Amino acid sequence: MHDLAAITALGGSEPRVDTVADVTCAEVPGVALASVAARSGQEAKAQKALAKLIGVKTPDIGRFAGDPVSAFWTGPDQWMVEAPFDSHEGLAQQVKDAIGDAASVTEQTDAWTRFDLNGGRVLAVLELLCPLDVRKMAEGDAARAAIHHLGCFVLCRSPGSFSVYGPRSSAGSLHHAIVTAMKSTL
Amino acid sequence: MTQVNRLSGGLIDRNSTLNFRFDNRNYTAHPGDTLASALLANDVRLIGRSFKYHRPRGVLTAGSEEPNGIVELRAGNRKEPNTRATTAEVYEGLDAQSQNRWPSLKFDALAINDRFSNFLTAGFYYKTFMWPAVFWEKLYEPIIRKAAGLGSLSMEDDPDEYDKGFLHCDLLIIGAGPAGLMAALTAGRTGSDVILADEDFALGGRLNSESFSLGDDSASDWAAATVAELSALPNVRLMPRTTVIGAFDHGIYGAVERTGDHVATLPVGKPRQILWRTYTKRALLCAGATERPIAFENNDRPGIMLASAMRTYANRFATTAAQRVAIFTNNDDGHRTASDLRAKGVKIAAVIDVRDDAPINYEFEVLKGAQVVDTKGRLGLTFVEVALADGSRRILECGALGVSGGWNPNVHLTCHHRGRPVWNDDLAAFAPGDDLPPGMTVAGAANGTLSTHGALQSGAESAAIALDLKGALPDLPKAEDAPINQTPFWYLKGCARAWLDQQNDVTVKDVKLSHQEGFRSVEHLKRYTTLGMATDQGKTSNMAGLAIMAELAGKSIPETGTTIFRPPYTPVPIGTFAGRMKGQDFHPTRLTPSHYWAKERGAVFVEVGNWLRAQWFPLPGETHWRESVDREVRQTRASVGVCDCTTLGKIDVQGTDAAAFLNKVYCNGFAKLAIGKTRYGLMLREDGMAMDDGTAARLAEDHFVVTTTTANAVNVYRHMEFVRQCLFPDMDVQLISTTEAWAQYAVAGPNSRKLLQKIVDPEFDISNDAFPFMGCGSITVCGGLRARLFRISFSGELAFEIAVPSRYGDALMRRLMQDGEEFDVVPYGTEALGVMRIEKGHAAGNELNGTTSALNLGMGRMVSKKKDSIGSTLSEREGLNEPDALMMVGIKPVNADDKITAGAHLMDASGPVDAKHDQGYVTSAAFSPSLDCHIGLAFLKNGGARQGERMRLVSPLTDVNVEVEIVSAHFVDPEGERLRA
Amino acid sequence: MIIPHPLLGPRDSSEFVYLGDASLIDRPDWQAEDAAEAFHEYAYLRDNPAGEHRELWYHEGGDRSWLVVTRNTMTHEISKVELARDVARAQGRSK
Amino acid sequence: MRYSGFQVIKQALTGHKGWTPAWRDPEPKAHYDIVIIGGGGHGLATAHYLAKVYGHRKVAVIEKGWIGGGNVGRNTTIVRSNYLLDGNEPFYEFSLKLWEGLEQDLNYNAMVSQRGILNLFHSDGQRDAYTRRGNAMILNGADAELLDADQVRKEHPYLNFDNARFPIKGGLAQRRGGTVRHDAVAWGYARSADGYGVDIIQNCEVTGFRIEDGKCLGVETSKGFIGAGKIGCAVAGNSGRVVGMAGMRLPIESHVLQAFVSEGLKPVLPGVITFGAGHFYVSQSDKGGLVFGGDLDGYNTYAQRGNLPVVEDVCEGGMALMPMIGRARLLRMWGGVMDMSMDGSPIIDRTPVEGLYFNGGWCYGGFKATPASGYCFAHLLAQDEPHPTATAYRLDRFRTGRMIDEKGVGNQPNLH
Repeated sequence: MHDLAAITALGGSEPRVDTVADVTCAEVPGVALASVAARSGQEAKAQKALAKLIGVKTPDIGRFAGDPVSAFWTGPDQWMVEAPFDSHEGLAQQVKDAIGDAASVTEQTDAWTRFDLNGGRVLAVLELLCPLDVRKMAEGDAARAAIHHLGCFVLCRSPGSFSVYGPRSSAGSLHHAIVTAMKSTL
Repeated sequence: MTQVNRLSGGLIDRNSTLNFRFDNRNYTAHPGDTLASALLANDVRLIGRSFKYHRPRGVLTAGSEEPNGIVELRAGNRKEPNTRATTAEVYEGLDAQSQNRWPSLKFDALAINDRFSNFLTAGFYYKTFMWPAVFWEKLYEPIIRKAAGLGSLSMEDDPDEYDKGFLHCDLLIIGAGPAGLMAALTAGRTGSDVILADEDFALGGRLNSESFSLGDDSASDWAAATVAELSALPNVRLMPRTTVIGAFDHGIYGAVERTGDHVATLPVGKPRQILWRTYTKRALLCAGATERPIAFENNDRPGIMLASAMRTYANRFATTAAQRVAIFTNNDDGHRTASDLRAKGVKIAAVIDVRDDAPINYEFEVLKGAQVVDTKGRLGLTFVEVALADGSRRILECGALGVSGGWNPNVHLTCHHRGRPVWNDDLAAFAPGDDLPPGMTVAGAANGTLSTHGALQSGAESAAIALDLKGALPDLPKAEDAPINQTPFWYLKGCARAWLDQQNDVTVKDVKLSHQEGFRSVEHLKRYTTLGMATDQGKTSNMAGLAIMAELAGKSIPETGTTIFRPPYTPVPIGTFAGRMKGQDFHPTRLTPSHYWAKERGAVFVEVGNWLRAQWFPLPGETHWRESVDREVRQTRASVGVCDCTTLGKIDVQGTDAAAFLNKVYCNGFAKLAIGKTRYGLMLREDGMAMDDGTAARLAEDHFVVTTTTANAVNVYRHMEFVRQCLFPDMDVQLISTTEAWAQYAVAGPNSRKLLQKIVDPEFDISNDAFPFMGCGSITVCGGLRARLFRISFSGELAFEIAVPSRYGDALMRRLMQDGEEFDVVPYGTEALGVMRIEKGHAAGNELNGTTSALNLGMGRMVSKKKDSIGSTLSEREGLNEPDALMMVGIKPVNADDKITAGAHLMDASGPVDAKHDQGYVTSAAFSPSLDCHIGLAFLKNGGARQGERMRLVSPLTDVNVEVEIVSAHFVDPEGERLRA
Repeated sequence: MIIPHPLLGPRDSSEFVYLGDASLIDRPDWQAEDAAEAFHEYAYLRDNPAGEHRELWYHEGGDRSWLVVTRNTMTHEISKVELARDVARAQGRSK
Repeated sequence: MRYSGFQVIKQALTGHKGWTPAWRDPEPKAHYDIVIIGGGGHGLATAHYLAKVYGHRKVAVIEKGWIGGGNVGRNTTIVRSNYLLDGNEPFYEFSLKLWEGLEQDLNYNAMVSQRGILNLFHSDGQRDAYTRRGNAMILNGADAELLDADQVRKEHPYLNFDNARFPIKGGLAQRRGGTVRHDAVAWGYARSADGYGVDIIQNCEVTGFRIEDGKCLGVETSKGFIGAGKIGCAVAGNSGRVVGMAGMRLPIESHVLQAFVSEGLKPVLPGVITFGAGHFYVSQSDKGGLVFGGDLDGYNTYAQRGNLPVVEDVCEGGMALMPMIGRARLLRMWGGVMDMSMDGSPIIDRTPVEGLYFNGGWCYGGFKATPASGYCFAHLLAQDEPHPTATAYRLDRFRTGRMIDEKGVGNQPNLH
């Protein structure tokens, strides 16, 4: 086992948690990511293998599915696979082994930073952040959206509970935007 | 000071009293008052001065269409110029100042302009101030500029926060008057998602201004009850203090919510205003109508206002401009104002009605077929002169005159897609046309349905149609349904100084002159006279101007033209459109994986696009950046240096056609690149110019990692997706950015291999034989951490780039510094990076400036003729291949102490120095610690053949004129022995 | 503006990057006799119609699909949106 | 009638009865030596110089609406000659010199106000590029000054120096740049041309060209056929539409550029300022309004209106650069249709159709070019060869690879 210590996207050794009134924004570094893009002509095969990996049918457009390994749709015949970091640090390789030549797989774990938003006024907060009709988002919905000029993914875990994935290098700006919106809705 | 003009009743809260200041005098008001109503209650009629003649001004209206009653609200860095007193809510401690006057509102020196008004007619300035020529800028213009403008900015940063948000609904209802409320009720009860927005702080529109009843309730009570029901519906969002400012494409409406303008101070973090980008399937415009004045001599005195505004002040705000008032009208509505005021105990001098058949009234005198011909009162109305039907004159004493010239539907938003309103004879006004913005319908007075019953009904019906609702509509309360009864009357024949645009001082005379001089189209009229260009955008003046022009041209009004409107409906603070994106938050900031470590080291950072990169790492005692940079270069070339190059774009290219794909996007060949090897690639635009360069490393038969420059990462990725999806859709290739996933560091210098060998796990041999120049591969470091190693060099030294997952980047950098101590390792920043690449003659951003071809860059031969690649065909055009084409060269000063300036131009050693003799220009320059002099890269005509030539380097902009020698761009290790070592 | 994405439904145009006339899909054959002139017309000459216009938009802030949008340049009305990849294939482009 | 201070006083004392129309409103004649399509700034200027400099009096300007209703009536009024490339700089410097003598030339006060223009830079790369540009300007006989951050701060203390995301590192100033009362330019040229006998025919729309064996004989219009020896087309955003009637495709796309004006304010800005790290440029009009703008909306359009994202983008730039304008209110927004060329530079040239000449591709640089554009187009029409300062503006430069690409973004009009 290597001896290099990791830091979170916000630069801490421990994940950051902010609470404003009843809304909580929690940094979530404990997730591994890998992108899957079907090779041309092998879309069906790739879907099948991915379904096997996440244990459920591959998610449709704008959806995510699976547990503990899950996937969300990112583009035509493209998905992002999510898994717990501790058990799946080598996720890309594991996915590649599972899917083989049916798809191109790329490690994305540290390309993104994740913030989980929970609480009563979370919809009011998201309303200030992104153009998505968040009040209409149901459990299992996943959508790309620009937040503070940053390309993000917004996943609805359950009503009132969302995950936001944003580019890791801009974690500070994204976090600042979220917390500012939280205060704004007070 | 007591509120002498306070009347009974109204929608103000008399249980609490608010203190406010105007022009440094204290007054009192009640919650529910606007600044205008409060000032009138305190018998203050004079509020401002006009733009050009500095004529005394009072309030004309009771709403956002106000041209006259504008003030500077608040003080210090929150000073807010040109704020309408008629919409500003009074709060405890409100402080307002009159504007555009000196030394005081009552005694304004520039009121002298009024005396010279005959010389200052429309467009006079186009005809004079031309001689002598210099006087315009030296004398005339400064005077004009000083006099111009209305309120003043604080010149300090706006301390308030602004926000932006996004709303979605099935039906956006704009305006909460009778039509809007009824529409909301109709739609809301069916469960549709409804947003009801109104610019007023009290929902209800005219219902709050009228004395009649709806069913068994007073109009305002009915409004309140309806609002109460709506606010209980979860699917209805009520948005008072929210102005829908514009109708944009595809059902997007801009709405500005004033969340903090009605309070003295905001809690930290709360926005003053929010811009809501509202997405709606259908929109229903219920914006009501605006009463219009009549033009007659001196119709602009404080105390002269719209009759409907007078009624609003009496019924809603329980105040009047004076205890004795007269009404001048061409329609029945004016009579309603008279009886409402009389009911509140205000004396009615008379109702002057231009119609011979005007209705009689036993409560007050009605002068039929009469006209107001002039008025008196310097700072406020004292009496009006009336021409009676029999031609005789009569003087009426009054402190206020209500004018009612009929109503204009508020069609503004229907014009935002350049739609044109159509003329309606019954109204003698323009009503919405057929070419509305898609998805918009119009109801109530905005659609020309002026009666309350008509508004309620059309609101309900329009909502039902918009949402395609089945079933019965809600019952309508019984309401007045009076027909329109008016005789169009725009201005008094023969009047001259009769105001149309009261803020910009445009009079009937100016319109006549505009016509006389041939400025007869609406656009020419507006631009020549400035009619309708003031802060009210002519809401109360455009129609009369148009009507007069029509009469002069002997045409009908619709023949003469229409007045169309542009966003925003009312002016919006610039800060509101910016929201949070200001100061440090203007753009997101991207941090590299080694950022926190670099900060500890005291690095100086520089913005590179959105990235913050370490520019250099000063050591204690270093006083000038050059010391740090020179040291970083020397130490790297002498031993080993480390630089964070994560910001370079990285694109993962996979698929069975990956190599064929790269063959298309790069002008040089990639098909034969061996696995485990890296190759430099030059990417052209289709027009043959260099777009970007970088390296492609082949990790497997079907897997490449491509790098781009930091600046072009996004564009190159977009371009590659274009080539993949649009040009070669059947290629089996997949792309994804991995820029942020990996922390990538350049480890450069003769000892770079030794340093890396300390962290690369032993099973990986990185010796020169096993891992030669341009090699690449996946490895592990520090005991099993997955990593990638590339043997590429930007510095010209033996060098590697090593990449690990970003979260470990910080630790890896610390480890490299620690393990590198024995080699005296140095971290280097973008400055040293730049110096070393110039010493090596590598093109970068300054050379890849979008106007340079492969030929210019000295890479002409790289463009393969054996294959098709983007840009190859157009790169062969004659103009891009002329014999004296610019070629990249190196330059050195002949006198070693001379400095080379980037941006300087090259001229022949002797001969004239001008554009005609321009030979080229310097793109990059630096002091080279290795050569111990300044050096530069330049593009020089036919530069390939001019090595050894002496030339003159000139930069007249910075007073540089030195002799230079043209040399090879490869200043350091031209044979490239070091990087192969 | 709102672009009705064939896969994702209505999306704000600010998520997209505009390129230009969809004729940019029809890249000429580099080996053709008239390649030079064909590339000149391809790269530089435009119909620039006042009315229906087929144009390329890239969903950069979304699923990274290139789209061919048929939009009226007088009214901005969008009558059709297709995946550029399908259009390219339909026009005979392959590898 | 000659305009002067004396005239203004005389008329004031005699009830303004003597003012006559600034230009006649004639019916079209059957034939003219030269017909100019487009009664905008460029078309009217062309007529003025044709008559005054080249002695052509049998000239008509035909305009489908009202003169000056196009971009000359809807721009941000900036004039400057701060260009980089040899193909451009001499032309724009010629234009600036013509601006400097315009009032006397036209006997009309267009309020040419040389209050200076300042292009801010925020990185070393930008400074190097501006240095090269400033040198090119000086070498071409124009004026330029490089200011460091302290000098900029001294002149513009209200800019954001202390909390800037992209700190101001300096600026390139052209003191002779400034603003002009845009409408007056159209009116002044029209009045002058009319005085030389040029017919200005409004509400006359071109519906087609009469072309016989490769030669253009005249234009079909809503007021009938008008014969012409030569026809000059100067219709900016409508270039594609009009020239299309002659069967030509152009290296031009039509895009919308939005512009904005604030409520009237007491003077705060001395000159023109452009932000180098965002899309924002601003000046203050003599009436007190802040006149500002930014980037194109970016999509092909002929609709003279834009959308919210660009409005927000521009105001974000404004607030980032000068946070003092947060409480100034945006009063009006409008859009102009720009004839965006493939290299960002204009075209003044013959066309393949004999007798038909083209002037267009001005992108958003059209207003400042008005005098030189008119002068050079008149020169081309009168002498059948390009004016010395406009030799690079050839229609075939894209075929030959001689683009004039100031920004270096290639054949994508919306990036210029």
